[in-house]
Amino acid sequence: MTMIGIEERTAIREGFARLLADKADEAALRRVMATESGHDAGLWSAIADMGLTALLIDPEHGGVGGSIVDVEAVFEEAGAALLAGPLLSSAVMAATLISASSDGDAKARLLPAIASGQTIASVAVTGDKGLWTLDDIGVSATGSALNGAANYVIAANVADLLLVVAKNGDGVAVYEVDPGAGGVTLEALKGWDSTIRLSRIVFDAAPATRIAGLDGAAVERMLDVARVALAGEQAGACRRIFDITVEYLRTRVQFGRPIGGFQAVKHIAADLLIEVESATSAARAAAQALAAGGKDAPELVSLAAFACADAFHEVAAAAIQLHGGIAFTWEHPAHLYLRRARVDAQLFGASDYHRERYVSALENAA
Amino acid sequence: MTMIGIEERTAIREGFARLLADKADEAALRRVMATESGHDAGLWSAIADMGLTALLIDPEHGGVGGSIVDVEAVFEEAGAALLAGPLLSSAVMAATLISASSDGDAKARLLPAIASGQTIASVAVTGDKGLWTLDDIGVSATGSALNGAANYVIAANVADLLLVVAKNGDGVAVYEVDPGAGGVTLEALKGWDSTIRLSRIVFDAAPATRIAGLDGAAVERMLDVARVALAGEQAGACRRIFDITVEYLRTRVQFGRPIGGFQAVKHIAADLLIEVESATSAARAAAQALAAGGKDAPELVSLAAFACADAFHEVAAAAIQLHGGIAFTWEHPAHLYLRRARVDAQLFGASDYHRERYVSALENAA
Amino acid sequence: MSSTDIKTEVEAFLTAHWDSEARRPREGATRDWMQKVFEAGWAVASWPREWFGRGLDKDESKIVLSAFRKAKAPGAGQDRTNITAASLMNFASDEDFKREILPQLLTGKVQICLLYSEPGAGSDLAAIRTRAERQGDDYVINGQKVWTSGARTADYGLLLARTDWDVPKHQGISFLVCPMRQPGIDIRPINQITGDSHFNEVFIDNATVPAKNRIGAEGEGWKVLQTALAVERLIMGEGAGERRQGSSKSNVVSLIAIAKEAGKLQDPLIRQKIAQATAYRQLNALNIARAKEEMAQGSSSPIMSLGKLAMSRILHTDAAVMTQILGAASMLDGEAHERAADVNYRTANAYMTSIGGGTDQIQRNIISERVLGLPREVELDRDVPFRTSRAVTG
Amino acid sequence: MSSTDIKTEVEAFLTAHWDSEARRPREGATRDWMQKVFEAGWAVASWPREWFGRGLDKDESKIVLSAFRKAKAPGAGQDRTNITAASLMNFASDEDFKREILPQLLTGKVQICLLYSEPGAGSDLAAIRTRAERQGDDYVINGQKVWTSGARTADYGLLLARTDWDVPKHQGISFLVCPMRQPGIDIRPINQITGDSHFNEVFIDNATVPAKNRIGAEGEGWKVLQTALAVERLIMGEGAGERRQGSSKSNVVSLIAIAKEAGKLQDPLIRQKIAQATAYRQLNALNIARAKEEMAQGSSSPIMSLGKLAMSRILHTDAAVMTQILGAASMLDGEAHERAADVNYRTANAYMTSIGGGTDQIQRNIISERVLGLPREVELDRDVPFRTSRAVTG
Repeated sequence: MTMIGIEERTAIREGFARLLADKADEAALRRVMATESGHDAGLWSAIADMGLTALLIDPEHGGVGGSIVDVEAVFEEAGAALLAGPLLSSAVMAATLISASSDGDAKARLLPAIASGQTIASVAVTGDKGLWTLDDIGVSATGSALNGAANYVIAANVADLLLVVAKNGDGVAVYEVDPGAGGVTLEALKGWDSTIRLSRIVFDAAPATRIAGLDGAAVERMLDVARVALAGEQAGACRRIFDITVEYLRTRVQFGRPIGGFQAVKHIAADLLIEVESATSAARAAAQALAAGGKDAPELVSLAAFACADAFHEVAAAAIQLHGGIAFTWEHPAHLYLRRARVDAQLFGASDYHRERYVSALENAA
Repeated sequence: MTMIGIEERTAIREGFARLLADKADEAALRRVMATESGHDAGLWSAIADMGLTALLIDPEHGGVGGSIVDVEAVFEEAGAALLAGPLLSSAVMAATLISASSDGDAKARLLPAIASGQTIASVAVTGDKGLWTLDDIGVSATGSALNGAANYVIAANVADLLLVVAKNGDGVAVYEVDPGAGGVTLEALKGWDSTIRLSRIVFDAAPATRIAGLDGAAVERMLDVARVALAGEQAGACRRIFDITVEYLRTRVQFGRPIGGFQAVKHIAADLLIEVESATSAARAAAQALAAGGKDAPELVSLAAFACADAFHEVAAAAIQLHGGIAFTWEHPAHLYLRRARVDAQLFGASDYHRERYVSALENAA
Repeated sequence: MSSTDIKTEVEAFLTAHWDSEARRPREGATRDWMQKVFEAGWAVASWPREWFGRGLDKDESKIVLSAFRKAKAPGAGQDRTNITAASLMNFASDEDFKREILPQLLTGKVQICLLYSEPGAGSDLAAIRTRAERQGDDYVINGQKVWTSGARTADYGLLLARTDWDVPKHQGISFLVCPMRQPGIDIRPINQITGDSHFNEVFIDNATVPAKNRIGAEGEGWKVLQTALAVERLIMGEGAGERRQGSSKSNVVSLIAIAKEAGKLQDPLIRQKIAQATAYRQLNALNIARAKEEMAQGSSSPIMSLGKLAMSRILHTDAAVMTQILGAASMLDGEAHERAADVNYRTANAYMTSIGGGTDQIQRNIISERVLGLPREVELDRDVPFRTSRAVTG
Repeated sequence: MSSTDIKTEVEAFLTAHWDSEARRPREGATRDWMQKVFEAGWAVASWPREWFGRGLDKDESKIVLSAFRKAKAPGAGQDRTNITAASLMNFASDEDFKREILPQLLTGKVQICLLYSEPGAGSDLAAIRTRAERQGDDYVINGQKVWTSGARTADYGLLLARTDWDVPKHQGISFLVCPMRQPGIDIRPINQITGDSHFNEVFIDNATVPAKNRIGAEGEGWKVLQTALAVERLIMGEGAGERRQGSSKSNVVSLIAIAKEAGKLQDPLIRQKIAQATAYRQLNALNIARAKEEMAQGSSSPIMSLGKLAMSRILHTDAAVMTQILGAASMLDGEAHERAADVNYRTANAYMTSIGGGTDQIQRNIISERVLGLPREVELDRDVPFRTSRAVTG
């Protein structure tokens, strides 16, 4: 559970929102989109200074001892602003994985620099199918050498440290890899959404150090944390593009009145509001359940995963339609939300997969 | 192909429409619904007098040598009026099956009376799963005795003649059974839609006569004919309840204007019109393809099966919503269409099955 | 009297007369208990002592309510929750009538039905055409009401009737408490598509209502109704979680169990649909829980307005998925086919939520206007004298 | 001249100058052929001889058209299909202008773009605020147009501009043929979300249009436009089958092939979605085929109005199903990821159909009003002088 109180969490969130409004508005985002790295180092420093890279790391290792509840709140703001960069991969995925290890040395060596933002870490999980399941791991470990390929690795292009999930005999283990080492080849993948940068990484007898105490279950738990952070991102993004759209409906006049006065448009907006509110509720409930370690956590994480993905996609797609021609132009932000929604809908498993997993969880609970 | 010309078909259809308006209006339908048999013998005679029971039977056996194209047209009218009774089971299913046999004796003995309407025949196909596939046949033949059960048999309660599809060694064969014979027990099934009567029939060493030359393929061809007739029924019913609804939208005044002037309502109606027109097109195209024996027949029959079922159900369900409270009353006809839509959506296989079959047909064509 | 004193007194009252373990009065029936609560002034603690209350302020009233809730005892807090009584208290002008009827209402001795909707006034409730004409000390009522539940057992009907036809529709309506047991009132059950007859048509032919039974001034009936409805929405919102959960006991279906029973739980298509249907329900529950939390922290929550529309989708989706699971068996009905009969009922009954009490379309209007602040629907007849509006002229 | 004579003459003309096997002129380029067709009067056979035609009646015109179609030769039938030319012929008043421009239009020597939409006048096209002010023999134009394709290569723009601000919006618009190559016209490409730039913004700053270039009377521009659009809809309807099929060559995707390639053709969920997406497309094709058959038999068909709305669903559904098939690969883009790039493009480009040329919402208005006869949308500004309407006052 978190060491951060409700009021403190609100303060962190509001501070982050101000930071984003100040340094990561749409113009800044478009500048980052145009860079090769997709990463704003100045913004990253500011984020780290706020302690947001340290949320999931315990105080012993330079962190603030927060929980996924805090992360979810922060990611609602990140989503609203379509924040680019390595926050999810480094501060959530890598921090969760290393923190879960029994490897005191690795923790002492790696966590403080991740907490301070000095080290940017990235986690390679899935193989070329992009399923993010233990069945779809494309890297194998032999002794301290890795071979194979990991795909769709988030923000690996700016990472100082790679954590690689690899098959190891019958099981799964996690390895620390220097992205600059020999035998590691990064291919930056061109994506439709340039606010998230993905890479495919090929390992050819790449030197690696195993991090002790991390097995398949630990990887799955890390993925669930990542899913809830992503759900928060989706809920926040979904709400922001909805708000932008409703504001447009209130002000755009056609046929002598705001187009939000036309009943068909009003009704679409009312239906979308249910999706927006449901996404927020689902993301937060999943965070609470995961933090509490309750038996309902698998159910609520799966629910949040597909409900938030679907809601964000539906709202972002409808936003373009409701704006009409103006949103068909590159300069309008609506398509940026649709792009992100399409990527987010695939990360860590698509909705059909999560619906299936949700039913399994319901079965287990029945 | 049909021996009936376009103009003649139009005349038949229009004559049938007049007959239905005269003798099978809503009040008459409600009277039939309240009877034990669900069958109006007087109406049946009139239908037979028009030659509609003879459509699919060749002139040699007292029929008029029409085709499924004619049947589809007739069933659009039948569907619009929610016609109750054995037209589908006797004049379509039984007539198709016997006509396809190589059994000259059976044809000479049975077809003329089916053509004249004197004999009402019913076809027992599916087992208790209600799948209408050759995997789901619940009756087995040993010599000339049948054992097992057939389910969801249409209008068997008024049938003078049963045709029973049964497993016969490795294959499938069709048997002629007297419903009054020993070893035949009919259980009338209570249904939500009392305009269609279904029975479960148990055979306990029931005496049966095999009709020569009918195998599994013949049964499947008969089912495709029945599906297209049903698609016509759905298309016709869908259009009628849509027309009733649009008329209500034009005349029902709330807030000082016809409710059809409210944009959200208008837009629902516009979307439904696509479904109505698509259902008509699909049913007719399937009939044409089946009559022509073209390679695209399996594809178009499957398409019509799910497109018409879904369209009818969607339009009937929306009709209640668009009418509001009045359609929540028993006295309003809207729920009768929803009831029929729910039954029609299951007969001869549900939409998921037909979508699957449609993709298989597309694969074969690819 | 201090807060502590109130707490002591109400707790002593509860301890003396209510068995909170068994959830029943220590002596007598529930109606005796209600009488005791009423006489002690706890039923409407915020009302003045001369009007059956205790004259408590808001915070003090909360103390009373908490104590009753803790003991799981009914009867307190009716100053808010008994909307009929509150409307009478706040808007009725005749003292004698109030003194006569309020005790009966607050002790649950009389039953009330709603005479609101008419064949021509459904979504557009203000278009009612039932007329109330003043004759001496009475109103003479003529017209037809529909969708009245409990009409047969009700002592009174809350009646919306038109007293002025020459002003716009919202301004000519009066709100009357109409005695139901009189010759001019003919009640006929409505046959629903579910097979039930929960509702009635009420034909009113020269029935009379004493003028003193009017709540609010003549022509002010619409305003009185809106006030009552606003309170009702607030209360419904606050209680939605519990109420839904309560009523959902019989309402919630385990699609998993039905699929298992039908041998289709391993069908991947069915599993996807079960997931989506269950998700709609669970998301709505999570929304309501979050809204209650937000309201407990003092902020208002827009989410409460979404519940009815969301429930409509939940119920229709449940029925659709159950139908798909049952397959051909969904064609059946009756006692011998329990699952089929259940899904048929649900299929039809879902319209009770998507049509009754404001259609989904009206709900979407409300949400988009009140929550999202989008412009109101254009109302062509808003400022037209009712007599000349299309509701009358057709 | 008898029908037989016409047939003989046109067939002789075609045989002499057109190679129907190779589908090209026997001599010269297509533009030479178009010139020949024009000079022979076949381009606009129903127009009078003094106006470049042959003065044929409807049936005779059909003979010409059939012969051209049979030979697969272009250029005939422009009296209906060249809407710009037809509008000019029917509504332009200046003879000199018509004599100057019509031959160029009918021989394809000039290109035309449409200066209709504006930032403030999209769905509500009649709310345009580009102003045309008469100064001597010219109009001086100021304003901004958007969504103009082909602006850079066009010789003329068909311009909707407001000439009178003191009448309701539909009554103050004039329709002008605006020369595009002049200093006051600044063309800037619009960057689309697809990555394309098919459209332009056109900024007009004191550009001039000779008054003789006006089509229809001053203030009658809206009527001229409506006539042109009605013809366009009719022609589009008639040709929808072919055109769709034609353009769909590049448009239609084989979801089956993509699923097979992705190794997901056996996934039952994917199969269901492929079925539904393919069905939408096939049903639309069947609808159009049926409508054409009905129209060939002389009855009008409402179905043609549905095609654009149906196509919008088809395109969005195709993109969604393709995305699902591709899975994680749908996150990619660029030449190295051809399938992903294709589905991304389709995802964005589908809005071209659901927004462009009248949004789905506008299409549903049209269908419900024109086909189903439901009441028109309430138009608050219909009878208000444009100057005082919200389009101007905000």
